[in-house]
Amino acid sequence: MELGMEQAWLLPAITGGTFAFLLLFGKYLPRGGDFLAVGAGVATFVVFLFILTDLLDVPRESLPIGKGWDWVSFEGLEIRLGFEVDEITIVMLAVVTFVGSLIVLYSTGYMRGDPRYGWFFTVLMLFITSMLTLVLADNLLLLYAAWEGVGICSFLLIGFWHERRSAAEAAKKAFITTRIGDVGLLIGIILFWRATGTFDISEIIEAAEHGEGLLGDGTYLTLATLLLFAGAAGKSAQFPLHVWLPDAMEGPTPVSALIHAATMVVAGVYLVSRMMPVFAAADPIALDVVTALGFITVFISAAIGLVQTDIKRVVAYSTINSLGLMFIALGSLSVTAAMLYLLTHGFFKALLFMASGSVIHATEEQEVSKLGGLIKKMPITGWTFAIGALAMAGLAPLSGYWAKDEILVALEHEQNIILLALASFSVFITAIYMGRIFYLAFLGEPRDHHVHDRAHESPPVMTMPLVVLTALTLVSGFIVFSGVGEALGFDGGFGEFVYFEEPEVFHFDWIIGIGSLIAVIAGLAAVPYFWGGTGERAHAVAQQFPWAYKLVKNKFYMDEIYQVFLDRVVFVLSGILAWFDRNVVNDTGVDGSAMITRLAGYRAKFVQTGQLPNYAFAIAFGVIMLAVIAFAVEF
Amino acid sequence: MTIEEVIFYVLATGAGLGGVGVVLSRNVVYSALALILSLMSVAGIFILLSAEFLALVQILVYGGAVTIIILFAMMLTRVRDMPRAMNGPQWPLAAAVASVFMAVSTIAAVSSQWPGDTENPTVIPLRTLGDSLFRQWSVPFEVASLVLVVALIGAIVLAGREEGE
Amino acid sequence: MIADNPWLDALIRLLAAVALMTFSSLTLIYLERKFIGRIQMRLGPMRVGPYGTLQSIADAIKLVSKEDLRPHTADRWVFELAPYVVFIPSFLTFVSLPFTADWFVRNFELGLFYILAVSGVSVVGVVMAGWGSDNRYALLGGVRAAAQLISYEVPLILAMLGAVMIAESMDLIDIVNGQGRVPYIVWQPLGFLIFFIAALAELYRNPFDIPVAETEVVGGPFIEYSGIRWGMFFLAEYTTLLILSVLASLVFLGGWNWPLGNEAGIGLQLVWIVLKTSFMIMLFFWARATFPRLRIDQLMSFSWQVLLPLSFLQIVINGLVKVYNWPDIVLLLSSGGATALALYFIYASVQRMQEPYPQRFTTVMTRKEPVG
Amino acid sequence: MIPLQHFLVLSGVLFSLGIYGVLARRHAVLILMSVELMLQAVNINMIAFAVYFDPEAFVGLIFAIFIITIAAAEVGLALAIVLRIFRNRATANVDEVNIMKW
Repeated sequence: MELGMEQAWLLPAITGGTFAFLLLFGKYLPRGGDFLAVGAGVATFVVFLFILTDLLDVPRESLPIGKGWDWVSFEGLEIRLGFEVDEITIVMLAVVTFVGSLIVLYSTGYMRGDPRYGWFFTVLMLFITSMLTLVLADNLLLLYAAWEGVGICSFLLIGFWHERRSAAEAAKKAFITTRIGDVGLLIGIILFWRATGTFDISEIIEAAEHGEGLLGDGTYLTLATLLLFAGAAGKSAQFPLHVWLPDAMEGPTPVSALIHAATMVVAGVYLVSRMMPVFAAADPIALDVVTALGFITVFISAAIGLVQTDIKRVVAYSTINSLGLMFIALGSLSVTAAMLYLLTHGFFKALLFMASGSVIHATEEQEVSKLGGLIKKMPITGWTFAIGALAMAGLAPLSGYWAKDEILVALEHEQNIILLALASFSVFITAIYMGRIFYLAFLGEPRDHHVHDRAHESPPVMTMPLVVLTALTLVSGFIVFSGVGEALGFDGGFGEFVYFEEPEVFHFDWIIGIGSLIAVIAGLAAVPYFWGGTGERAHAVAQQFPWAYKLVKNKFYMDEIYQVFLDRVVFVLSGILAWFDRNVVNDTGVDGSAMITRLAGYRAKFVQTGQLPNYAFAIAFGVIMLAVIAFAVEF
Repeated sequence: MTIEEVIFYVLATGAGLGGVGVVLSRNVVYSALALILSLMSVAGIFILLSAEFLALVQILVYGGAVTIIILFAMMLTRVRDMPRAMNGPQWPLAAAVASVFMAVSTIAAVSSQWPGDTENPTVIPLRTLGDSLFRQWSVPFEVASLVLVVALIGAIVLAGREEGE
Repeated sequence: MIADNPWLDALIRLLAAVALMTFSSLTLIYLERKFIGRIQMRLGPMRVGPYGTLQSIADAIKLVSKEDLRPHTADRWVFELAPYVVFIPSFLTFVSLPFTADWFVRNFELGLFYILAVSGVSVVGVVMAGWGSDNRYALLGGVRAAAQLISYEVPLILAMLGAVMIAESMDLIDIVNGQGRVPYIVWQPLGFLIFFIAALAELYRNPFDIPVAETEVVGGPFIEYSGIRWGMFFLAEYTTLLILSVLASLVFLGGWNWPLGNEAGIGLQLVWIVLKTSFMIMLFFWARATFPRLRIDQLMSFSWQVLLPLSFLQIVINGLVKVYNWPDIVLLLSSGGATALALYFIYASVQRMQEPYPQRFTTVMTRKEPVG
Repeated sequence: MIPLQHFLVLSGVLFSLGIYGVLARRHAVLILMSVELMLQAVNINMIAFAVYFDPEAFVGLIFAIFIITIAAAEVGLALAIVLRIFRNRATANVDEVNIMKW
């Protein structure tokens, strides 16, 4: 059998099988069967490579290629279950299989000694299975199922240390918050199904482009599209549903790296990219909403990131920041920029998380106020973190620079100078807080000698993935150049590989490129100025604008607003519903019908004499009456 | 009246009288003996229907085994000591129902238009019957044997004495 | 065809059968007494006729002339019908029993099955006799007899079935013709052994005379009978003995054939059948004179736990041989091996019987309990 | 030969007697015996129809064999139940065993 795109179903099958095996027999295996999980990860990556080579041989017009089976088939409802591969899928697959494998490997070091070691890998396998299914699904229903699958895995893994109350709370928060978006997604899917009678993505896109049936109605289409986006926003932590992601850092760091940086949170980006033709066909307001929410998210997260002191949380806010950027790109119809950022972000953000995980693993401390000067103790971790942070900040020629550049160019194409300026400013802030966190954690004087003495370099199984990801962070941005792409076997640069409507040949825009580079360097330069020494200049700024500092420090009071909303609105409404349920549905409806049944039984029980002859007589009488009736009818 | 008809009427009388004895006799053991009479007469009826094999099975199973077990059960349940009232209070109803059924079935049997020759039965050779039983009906046959085994084990478990009895 | 008229023909055959039955029973009674007497170093009957040959006739006359007593609490109909219910099936089995290739009343395709089925009905008569007599010993004997007969009928039939499988027929003449040179006892020694044991039990002969044991139930179901009714039971018993012996010689010993040629004339056929039947009868007499009586639980467990599995084994082996066309020697080896096994079982259980009571009985008897 | 109707009428008579016995009798063993009567009636019908109308497949004949088999199993099991009931409640009269009553 030629291993190629038609065998894409193998990917979830491998990990799914491993999951089932680990679930059933994991506890009988040595080391909880982690070697199986690593093997499955590597196997998926190998299969991915085959699929990639196959894809390169196929002309773009014949994509996507896949395979489907009948899932549900009866009169009026035919659902096909299928997997298919196209360019966007390939980018996602690259991130999921490659970063996934590395993180599974990294976890064998990070999670060592945990009492639920084997269970961790079991759920990890389930997650990768769901994620691969999500990415490969050719219809919205399967996608939705996988979407919920990654959601439940996220819940399980955030709450992995559920003995800790905060972890359990965070898991619940993540699950419920994303569910709010998911409900929107489900309604959106149902709306599309109602309009087209199919769940198939390509058919829906075609119907939307040609305005067939109900989709010809602009309002209907826009509403459905926005509901889809609600799901994407929930999963990808866009304002106002971003509140769960920082709390999700309660999970083990590999989980944060895999799920809450590289893969699951970009599912929203993937979904919007996938459905881009639909967004384009809908009212422009849909894209405007995407852009606007992207900007709000970027600024809120950047501002909060400036004042956070937990190393993982800062990285988490930077993730929200990056996701906002991707949605800004999508709002400008630039799938290329979004997917390029997604790819490079997958590498450097996983790198950042794993590096901070390495720090936490070594020091058992997350607060930067107790860290500092770690670079001498943990050189590999330190340098890889530095490169990741610089890539995140967007320093040329690291991968983040090129990706961010693509987004800015896309905004420029939109001819929106204000947005361009805002985006450039966000680049500046990003550079500041990324620089700050690296500066506070790794440079300067150790603040807590106790922690400092404990610090040591992590084992090779953890640093090796860091080095690999660092290398990719350094070079992966270059695939925007046509030459690099062709050297790798692609038709050209990234823009000629993944695009919406028209292939984009990369050309460097000097004004934007130099401008953003200046913003980055300025931001980085500001870091030692404000936080050098004991950081008194930063304090001074904070005291100068106390209200602003308080607002940012408290994350714009989002959680509190939600709490008030819950208390004042949701609980009151549910109280009313509960009263209705208890008194009307239960007491009258359920208990009432039971009462009627009981009364009827009480009255009817006298028929039961317990006398066998009576029962026999009833049977015989009935049968003979039937015989008599049949006889009478016959003659 | 042919010789077969004479034999039929004799056997039918035996079967009928036996049946009447089973249901009307005031002595339980007479009932059982009447049952044997009826069963043996029915075996004769089977022979008239040229089903000799079934007739012999009937004699072997019922004459040799079933009725003996019934007699056994009577002796073990001390049938002689039981109250004289053999019939329950609903016997008039039972009689009515039985008569209605008898009338219906008789009228139906006599007045129906049967879809074939009702005068001449075909003799089915024993070898054909055996072939059919062990080829075409082999699975039901095995199932029946399984049922028999399970029923007998169940009977042993039920009737066997428990500890302390 | 003996006579041209079929009815007359049938009548003559039936009468011949009745005559044979009566005569053979009387002879057998005399022979048994003589035989057992010899085994026990006695002379046996000597007074009536030369060497006591007329003893049976004298006994028959005595029985007929005796008063026909009936206990007044006995159930009249059941009591009086019981001898017939025992006697008639024995008589009916004669109908399909061939003595030579030509001498029989009626030969059926299902002859063997017919004999086994009909002879089973006589149990009812025994139970009727036991119950109708309104006597505790009689009832106990009747129940014992019923249990014993039902239990041993199964291995009896299964042992016959082994031979039927080899002959591929239930027609007794076919079965005899099937053993032209080699009688089935060579291929089915186990079947023969099981048949013999089960037949002993069917006949209430030692070691299976539990239902009629004088020392336990004082004659069992027949305790209250006298005169001609008792004679009918007696007649039926010896008829059954004859039938089972003939059956054994037909099914296992080659009937009227002999190893050096199966085209014997009627005279030679008669000689052979009489010789073989006499041999079987002698075996039954011998068993009666030799074995001690078993306990009822030993009797039941021997049937269900030893004979039944062995006969099933026999049938399975026969089926395998038939279906896969294995050589006949397999039959001999397997059946012979199983026979040896069965004989060892019997030997071992006899040995065990001679041991003192098992521990569980003695502990119950010697258990010390604090008094008061 | 004998017409089919003869057998059918005989079967009907036996079945009616069985019905009467099942409904009227009190003792469980007697009820069982009546059930046997009904089974005999069914068997007569089965065989009669098989030999008159269905000589190629003779399903009725096969069924009669199975009915006899199952009837034997039924008798064994039912009598065991009767014995158990008698041992527990000292009666085998079905109208005295009414513990299933409300």
